[in-house]
Amino acid sequence: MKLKSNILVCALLAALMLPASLLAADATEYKLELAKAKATLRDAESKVQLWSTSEILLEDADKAAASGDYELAVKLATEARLHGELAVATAEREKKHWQKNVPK
Amino acid sequence: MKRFLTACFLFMLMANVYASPETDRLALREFFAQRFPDLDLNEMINGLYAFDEGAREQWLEMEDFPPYEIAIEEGEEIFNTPFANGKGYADCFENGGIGIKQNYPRFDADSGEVITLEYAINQCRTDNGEEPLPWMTDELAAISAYMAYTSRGNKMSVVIPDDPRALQAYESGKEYYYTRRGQLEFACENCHMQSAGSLLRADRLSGMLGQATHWPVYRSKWGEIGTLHKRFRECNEQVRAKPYDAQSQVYRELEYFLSYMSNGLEMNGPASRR
Amino acid sequence: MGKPIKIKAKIKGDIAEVKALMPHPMESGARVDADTGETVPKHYIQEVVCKHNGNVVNTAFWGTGVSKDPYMAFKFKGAKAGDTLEISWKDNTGDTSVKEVTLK
Amino acid sequence: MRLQRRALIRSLFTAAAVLAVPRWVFASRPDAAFNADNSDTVVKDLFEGSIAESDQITLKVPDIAENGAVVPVTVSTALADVESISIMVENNPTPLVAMFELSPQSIPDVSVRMKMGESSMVRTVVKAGGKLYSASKEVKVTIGGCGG
Repeated sequence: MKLKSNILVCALLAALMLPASLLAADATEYKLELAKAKATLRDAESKVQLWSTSEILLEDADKAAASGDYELAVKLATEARLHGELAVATAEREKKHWQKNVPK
Repeated sequence: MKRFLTACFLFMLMANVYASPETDRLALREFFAQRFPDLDLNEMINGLYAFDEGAREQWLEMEDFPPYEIAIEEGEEIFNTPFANGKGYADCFENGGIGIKQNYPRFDADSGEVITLEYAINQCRTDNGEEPLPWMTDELAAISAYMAYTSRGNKMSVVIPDDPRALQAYESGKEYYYTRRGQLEFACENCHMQSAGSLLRADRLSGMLGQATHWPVYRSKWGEIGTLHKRFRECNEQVRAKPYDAQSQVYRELEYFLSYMSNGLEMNGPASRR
Repeated sequence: MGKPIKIKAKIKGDIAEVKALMPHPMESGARVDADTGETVPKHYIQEVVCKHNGNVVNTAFWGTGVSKDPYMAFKFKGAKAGDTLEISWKDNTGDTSVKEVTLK
Repeated sequence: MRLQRRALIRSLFTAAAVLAVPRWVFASRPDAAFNADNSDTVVKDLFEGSIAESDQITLKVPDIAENGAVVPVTVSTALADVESISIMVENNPTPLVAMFELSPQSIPDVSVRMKMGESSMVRTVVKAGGKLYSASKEVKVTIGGCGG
């Protein structure tokens, strides 16, 4: 089940990336990427793991989008999303391991 | 029998996950006793100066006439200036607010909140119809500095009452301390336990024990006096984790845990640091 | 009027050992305010005069290289309990502060 | 009472005004030396004649400064008839940090806390009995970050 959904996501991503690599990024693509980035960052925040370096990327992305540079805007939003994903991964790993460093 | 075994199993599981705060504290002292066999653990209230002779000498020169004395004086004046309703800070605290910092943070059973000294100072203001002071102001740090000064020499004695909410707050603070975070993935523990006393670039790292006894601090780097939560924010920023607001629940619970770990050590605030 | 000077003085034999702390920003004129992005103008103590019973024993001229909230220590002979010690400063804006204490 | 207070305030102001212009050796603060951007100019501005290295001067500064914003420095000397003690940080934008003019009643033993932008030689020049002596020492300044 999990595998299947992963494949589905991959396929979806590939489908999205194919046209993106052929055509220049546009507002729709930026909005999509921005929404994903925001969601992962919120997830990281709820796990007490937000980085100090992530939100500023979205501010910069917004500025780039406002000036019409959607390519840069998408790139920045993607970077923010990756920040969020790494932070969430840290949260999940640390949940399991933090106790190991407590002196007993 | 089956039920008994289940209960035993559950108990063991619980005991494993939730070591009591006192067990934690003793284990921590043992950790540092083994790490630094030649060090008097009571010296750890002086942070990095417990480990670094050259830095210690400069620090002692600062302590000769430390800049925080200005804050103590200002704090005393504010502390003794009555509110508009005629009451004062002394009316809000046990023993008139003198020599009590060792009891903070404390757990408030009514609200279920961890109350730090700075939090209590602002509660006192709002209870008496005054505006609360912004958490990061010199003024608040100055009042805290004065109250810390009157508590010097007392032994840290933070209480975690037999209340699951209090224990939960302590556990949250503990988890925060030991959890890696930020873009650089450092836990408080990485610097202040594993690497305590060592150099991180050019900085000698303080140990966790005694980290809560000496606040507020005049930090030369800041050029002013600041609270423990200001330092928390700085630590977070150094590992590129988004800092929380001073006196946020996360930081209050962290302070609760950190202070309990310093129980039994002498209060020595305010202090000067590099 | 500048903030009050804090003085600690003790007598050993006939020698007075004096320490003074002077709350002052000591802005060098090179620091940039992180909030406004503007350079903070020079604001620093230029002269400190120390008098024992009205006689100048030590005059300090300072540049911008003296630390914030300056500390100064000095010693002089011929002191006894009941003598007065006066320390004053003047900064580059013309602001001053004066403090007199009685030696004990 | 009110009059007394006013008189007191006035006398304080007068005192401040008088104090503002100390007259010991210099008529006023040697501003040019304080504005000079290298220590050679500072020395040229302040002193005439040759300067001798002296082991009679104790220049107490840390080998490694904890924080360049606050570096404690103490200069004391066994030399007799000390008239002035100057302290310079060679690599600071304006090297002259402080100059203390001492009356004969003073004991040549002064301390101050100073700023250092980077590692540098710290130099002191003592004027005693009309002659000039100096001592220097290197202080390393590291970039502060994670102390506490």
